Amino acid sequence: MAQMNLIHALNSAMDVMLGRDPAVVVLGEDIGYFGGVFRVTEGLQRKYGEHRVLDTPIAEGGIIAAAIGMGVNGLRPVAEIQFADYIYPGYDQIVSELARLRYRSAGEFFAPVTVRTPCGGGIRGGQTHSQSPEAIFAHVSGLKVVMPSNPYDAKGLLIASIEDDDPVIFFEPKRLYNGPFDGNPNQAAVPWSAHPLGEVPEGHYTVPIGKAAIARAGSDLTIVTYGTMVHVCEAAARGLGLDAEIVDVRTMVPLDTDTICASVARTGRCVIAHEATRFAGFGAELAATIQEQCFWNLEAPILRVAGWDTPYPHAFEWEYFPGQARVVRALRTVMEAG
Amino acid sequence: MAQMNLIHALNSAMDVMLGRDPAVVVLGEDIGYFGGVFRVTEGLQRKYGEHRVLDTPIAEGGIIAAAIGMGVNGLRPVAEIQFADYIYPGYDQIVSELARLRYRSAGEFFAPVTVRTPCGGGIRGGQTHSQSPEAIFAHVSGLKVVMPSNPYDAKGLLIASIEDDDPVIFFEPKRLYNGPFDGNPNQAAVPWSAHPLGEVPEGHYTVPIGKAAIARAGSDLTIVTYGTMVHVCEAAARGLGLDAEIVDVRTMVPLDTDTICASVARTGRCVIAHEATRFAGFGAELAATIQEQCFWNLEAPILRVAGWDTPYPHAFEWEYFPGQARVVRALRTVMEAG
Amino acid sequence: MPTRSRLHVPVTPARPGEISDFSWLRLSPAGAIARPEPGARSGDITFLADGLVRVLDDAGEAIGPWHPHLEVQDLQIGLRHMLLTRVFDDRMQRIQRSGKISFYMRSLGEEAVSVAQAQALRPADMLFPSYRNQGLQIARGRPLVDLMCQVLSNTRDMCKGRQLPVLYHWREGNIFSISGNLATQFPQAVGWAMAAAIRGQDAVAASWIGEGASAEADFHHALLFASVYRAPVILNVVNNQWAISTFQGFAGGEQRTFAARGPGYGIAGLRVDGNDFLAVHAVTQWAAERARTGHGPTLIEHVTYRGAAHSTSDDPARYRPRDDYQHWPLGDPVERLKQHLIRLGEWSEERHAGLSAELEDHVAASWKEATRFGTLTDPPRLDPHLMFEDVFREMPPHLRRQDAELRAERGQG
Amino acid sequence: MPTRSRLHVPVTPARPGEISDFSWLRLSPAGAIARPEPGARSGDITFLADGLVRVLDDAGEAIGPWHPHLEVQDLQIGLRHMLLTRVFDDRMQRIQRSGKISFYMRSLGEEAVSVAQAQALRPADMLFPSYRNQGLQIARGRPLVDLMCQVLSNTRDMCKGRQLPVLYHWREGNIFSISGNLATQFPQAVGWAMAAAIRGQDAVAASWIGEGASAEADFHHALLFASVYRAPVILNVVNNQWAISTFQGFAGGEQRTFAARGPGYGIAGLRVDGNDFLAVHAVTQWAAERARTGHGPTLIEHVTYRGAAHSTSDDPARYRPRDDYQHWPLGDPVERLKQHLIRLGEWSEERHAGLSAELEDHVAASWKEATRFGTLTDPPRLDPHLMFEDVFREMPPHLRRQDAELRAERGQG
Ligand SMILES: Cc1ncc(C[n+]2csc(CCOP(=O)(O)OP(=O)(O)O)c2C)c(N)n1
Ligand SMILES: Cc1ncc(C[n+]2csc(CCOP(=O)(O)OP(=O)(O)O)c2C)c(N)n1
Ligand SMILES: [Mg+2]
Ligand SMILES: [Mg+2]
Repeated sequence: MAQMNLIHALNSAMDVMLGRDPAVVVLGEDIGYFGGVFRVTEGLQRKYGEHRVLDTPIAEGGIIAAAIGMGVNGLRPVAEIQFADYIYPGYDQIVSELARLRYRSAGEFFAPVTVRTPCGGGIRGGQTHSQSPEAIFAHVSGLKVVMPSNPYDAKGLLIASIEDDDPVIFFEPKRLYNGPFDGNPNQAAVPWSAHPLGEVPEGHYTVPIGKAAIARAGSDLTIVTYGTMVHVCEAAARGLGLDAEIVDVRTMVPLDTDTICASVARTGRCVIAHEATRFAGFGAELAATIQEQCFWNLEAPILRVAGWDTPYPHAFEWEYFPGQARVVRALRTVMEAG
Repeated sequence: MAQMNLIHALNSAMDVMLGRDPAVVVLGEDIGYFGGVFRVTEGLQRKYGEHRVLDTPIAEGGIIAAAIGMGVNGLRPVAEIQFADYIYPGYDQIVSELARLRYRSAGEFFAPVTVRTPCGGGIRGGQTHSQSPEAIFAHVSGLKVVMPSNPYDAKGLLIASIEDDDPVIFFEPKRLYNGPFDGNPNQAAVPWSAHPLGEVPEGHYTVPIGKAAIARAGSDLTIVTYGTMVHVCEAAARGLGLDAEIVDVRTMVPLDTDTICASVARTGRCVIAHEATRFAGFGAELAATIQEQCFWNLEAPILRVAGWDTPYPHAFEWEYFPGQARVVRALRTVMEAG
Repeated sequence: MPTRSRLHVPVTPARPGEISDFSWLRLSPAGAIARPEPGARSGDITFLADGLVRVLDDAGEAIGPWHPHLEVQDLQIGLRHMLLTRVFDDRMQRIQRSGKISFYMRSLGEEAVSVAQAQALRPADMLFPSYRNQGLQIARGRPLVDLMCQVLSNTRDMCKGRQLPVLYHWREGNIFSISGNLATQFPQAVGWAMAAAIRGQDAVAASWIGEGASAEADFHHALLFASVYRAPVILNVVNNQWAISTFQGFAGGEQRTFAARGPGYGIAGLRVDGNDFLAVHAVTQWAAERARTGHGPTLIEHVTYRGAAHSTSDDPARYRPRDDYQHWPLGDPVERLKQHLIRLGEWSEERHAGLSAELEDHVAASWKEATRFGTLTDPPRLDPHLMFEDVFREMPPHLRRQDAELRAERGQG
Repeated sequence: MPTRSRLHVPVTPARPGEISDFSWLRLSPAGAIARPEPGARSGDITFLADGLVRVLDDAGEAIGPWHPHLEVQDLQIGLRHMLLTRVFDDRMQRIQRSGKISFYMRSLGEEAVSVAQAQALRPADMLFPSYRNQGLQIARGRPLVDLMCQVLSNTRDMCKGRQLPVLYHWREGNIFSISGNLATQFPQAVGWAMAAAIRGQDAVAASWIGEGASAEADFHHALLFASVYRAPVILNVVNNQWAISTFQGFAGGEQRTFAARGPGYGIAGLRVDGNDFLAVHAVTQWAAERARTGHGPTLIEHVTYRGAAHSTSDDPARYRPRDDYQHWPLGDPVERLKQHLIRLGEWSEERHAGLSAELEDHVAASWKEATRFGTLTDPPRLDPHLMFEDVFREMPPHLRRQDAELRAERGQG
């Protein structure tokens, strides 16, 4: 066991897999010699060479396409998109090709590509360094979609993703890279070493794709969330003195509806929270599914807490971000209803 | 008034606007000399010339980008993407640019682009000529998203879209081009001339963006749907002898939640239907919003009827398509619940 | 001197009712273009992008430095495969008219591109085709029945009913799955080739794209990545002059050849008479040797003509002169190879007629065999529940639920 | 002869701790490249894509056919604008360190590109810049206070707090809004130019992209559409050798110049010494005349060097020799124009020092003025409810609801 922040945990996952499996290659913009703009691939090229850890042209569409071709030829590429906000030029290759190749070739061809990309706000990145586009991938049949909320899960899920023969879009909430951010920018930063899930095994292990985690057991209501918002919601519920059950979704596809709905069926109340814009966001799928499966147990409408339906503005970061205040209002409303 | 099918109605909308406003230009693949693969732009180049109606290279990203630049320089471009399945190469320009230009420039620049594209299945087009990707546009702040279900609305909404200073993604359910398809492929095709909404004024008129329509008033339950599914749902409810209220959403963004929720609050039961894949589809947003706003009126869980979460398969078109049988099962379940 | 620019609109030389015009087409005589070493620096061989490599002259004689000196038997096999492609296409077209299949796309006039290239490459070389490369399948020996079952979406369809007709794949034959989305396979081929270089495989990748589709971003991605990593790949632009209704000028062919894009990216670019079996074979061999010896990618523009409609959904009489193909200056690839073989004394009109008849029979017999496994209208039919497989390697819970729902809907639940 | 290819990885000439090496850089002497007529056929002037247009020689003399013979006053204004850009950049960089702004990007060493080009174009010409073209704003007379207020996201921010620092726009100045997404503006500029041609406007568009960003699909879209419709546009690749940590070889610059992409698409491509004010001015004038007279687009590669870090978030010492810029063979654009003016007898070290001091004062005074409208840390602050405006022309109901929610959250409801 070692203390790792999210960056180290992700780096360790790739290090372990590059070491174990000669088919694993890592590619992306600035990820080789430089080690990535967030240093997630630091040291990997030095250790595994320029043919295993490749700097690429600035062409996200080309990166995904090349990774698909490599995957078809037996490699297991891990492609980094520098910011999730820049994944759109690769969207066609992801949606039309990566997601559909196994299907259209009846299983004869597939490309086991993992696409890693930092998402989310809270770093003063403005509208093009803060987006959370998970919903537009979750809607695409054939993709697995993952977002960890802590170093332990991050490493285990990334190894599971790399080993998975299906394509995985792996979102990294960048505001969590260095510590479990609770939504309050004015509070001193907390390091991962102060968090139990900052304890990470050095070697190989996996966290299964398709399983949600109970981040906190509780009985007053269920909060269904993922990524940075896990920590924001924990702090908000704590502040209210609520015994909330917090379900960390971890993988949007396949979605662990059993765990989620079992919790809501028990508590009868539910708040859903994510950083992404609200309208047609992933929270909509969660709410739609939960109301369908838990209708007779629900004592109050399910509320969604999310980013506003605007681009992510530079100057109003903390008015935009769905921080504790917004979560608290929803929790109160749901607890008071009925 | 004239009898028009959906193709004629759309053609007439562009004809009217090209005639009224010299800033309107139409561009896309095969749309000029040839008149488009579905003949929606037939005759327009002959009438308005090669500088108003432009054939383009096969590059959806380039088409959208060029349209944005034209829009910034005072034109009002109507860009056709030959099939919605091919819109993804233009997704970055739509999401990162078209949707955000007004916002990031604080209103100083904008591009009043309308993107027309045929969507939906039912024409044996297989997985790359049948998709319904409206959800991935509805989630993007800054885009208006429209899908008509009949010739009258199509013309009025397309004129409204072209006149709108905001970007509009305009989906055309291609299975409706020639007639109001009820989901039964074995039944003789019905022409639009047999439908009241096949009566279309020849000149200029608009149908407002942001307003849903009550396609059929009723009191047993509310069916919220759009596009081809409006007709499938009507037939299914009729077959069951249900007095269903059918809300034709018409514009996904901005969404007319008032009309939708007023109906559900009254009927207490709701089924949502669309052709797109179910998971994280637009139906999720509808269900999430309706359960939130109508919770205390609901007598049964809201059910979604949709395409399966697979690519659209060529050989199994009618097992894939959410036809009357699937709608009927949902209607029954919702009516029997509680 | 005008002080205002005016939007230029590419010129389409002849529309319906007009007389065909190919005077704009830049040709070189057979044998006129030099053949550099396959290892030549791309900067030193830019002339290849503007000329037109041709081996067969108008009399059917093979001449010049690109003459590949193939065995007669190989030429006869090439002729057979081109003719089989054509007979197969014609039959499928007729069958589509009859309603037994939903859609078809012919490669009339472009048979040399696929057949000669497949012959010039090795079986381990990986092919990333477009939808108009059925000749690759045929030249690599794919049983016609397999292709027909795909076109039928029947119980032996390699795609399990999931793809439109003609979007084949063949794993054992090293032919990649065809996408309905244009151009996407081009940079994937480059990625495959990069992996081959990383893994030290002695194989090259080849891909094909229409001149119309070369406008897509993926064309650029392919050239760029191939150039940067010097990938062992052959990138083919099949310039058949038309993209559905749109003339190649709209893809940028009016100002410069498509082959010239190559040198722009620092890779070899080469323009070849795509209806000349020998020339296509020769340049492919050259490009393959270039790739195999570590000298990187080649972009080949095949100058040819789409003799038929775009697909069975298309009617070219709406946008080009009905007899346009008859005026195409580069002739018919089957006819030209046939004349060459006759000139060599290795073929005759009688043998040709015999071969045609044999292939017609073969296609007819294959069709009979294929329809035993079902057609659009007749059983047996694929199990619709196959629809839920292969979305993922293992079916996740939500698809199992939907599968069950469909069973209920179909009264099987 | 190897029988297997090996993945080639572009070479970065010098890494930290190594000695700078620019021996690979292909230069032409000043005055060496011919100047064709601006209406020349693109196919006849491909030499422009491989050479390097230079006017100022090592001694500061202006020579050769591209000598633009500018008025002395224009040269002095050019020098002033370049120097102002630099002084502004330096000040903003220091201020970022102090925490008053969140982020900044300098253009050190690349000032000639923006300033000379803005000067060579007309006010009605529309500019589509990248984030390293602040010189365009300055040369077009934008008050520094406006730029500073944007960088501060304060109450006079032209972007109303919505954009990262340096992503300016200026409608009245005909300078387009800058996107955080690389390359997207390039084909938009072409669309703008197409509209200008459609509307018969006597204006051209110009756009700038980094050599790294030229790898994006939009670069290809821009070249293609510009070529097909012969759009009146000037497409500039600013090759400053680096894209964050990545050397230009990874964008394809190892095999061929970026200018050479132009001729590949049948458009004029021209490579210029980007640190030579006179050369940049001359080629821009040439390209503008070409565009205005209906001869279509030009791709210009500006060979320059990114003297500073990529941004305030970057530390180039991690990936290149600390003193790399000192070894750059094309020198410093400010210094070179200054020497030229001194040689003409129209400038002196004293006047230069005086100008520097004046500009420092101007920048300091502007900063003082700008901060009156608020900083990151000090009021006044923009109203956060501006966040909901301009998503659409009119605020739709769901945004009005969210606006109200935010008011409630902030205790204003
Ligand atoms: C991304 C995308 N855009 C548009 C289409 C529709 N489409 C199918 S084939 C075609 C024309 C392609 O022409 P070309 O590339 O020249 O190939 P050819 O048909 O001539 O072989 C078009 C526009 C598509 N399949 N994919
Ligand atoms: C689509 C996209 N991908 C990646 C980035 C991240 N990024 C910002 S600047 C940059 C380097 C650009 O280098 P270059 O184009 O050479 O311009 P320079 O910074 O040298 O002026 C990168 C990779 C981005 N902003 N947008
Ligand atoms: Mg073609
Ligand atoms: Mg650069």
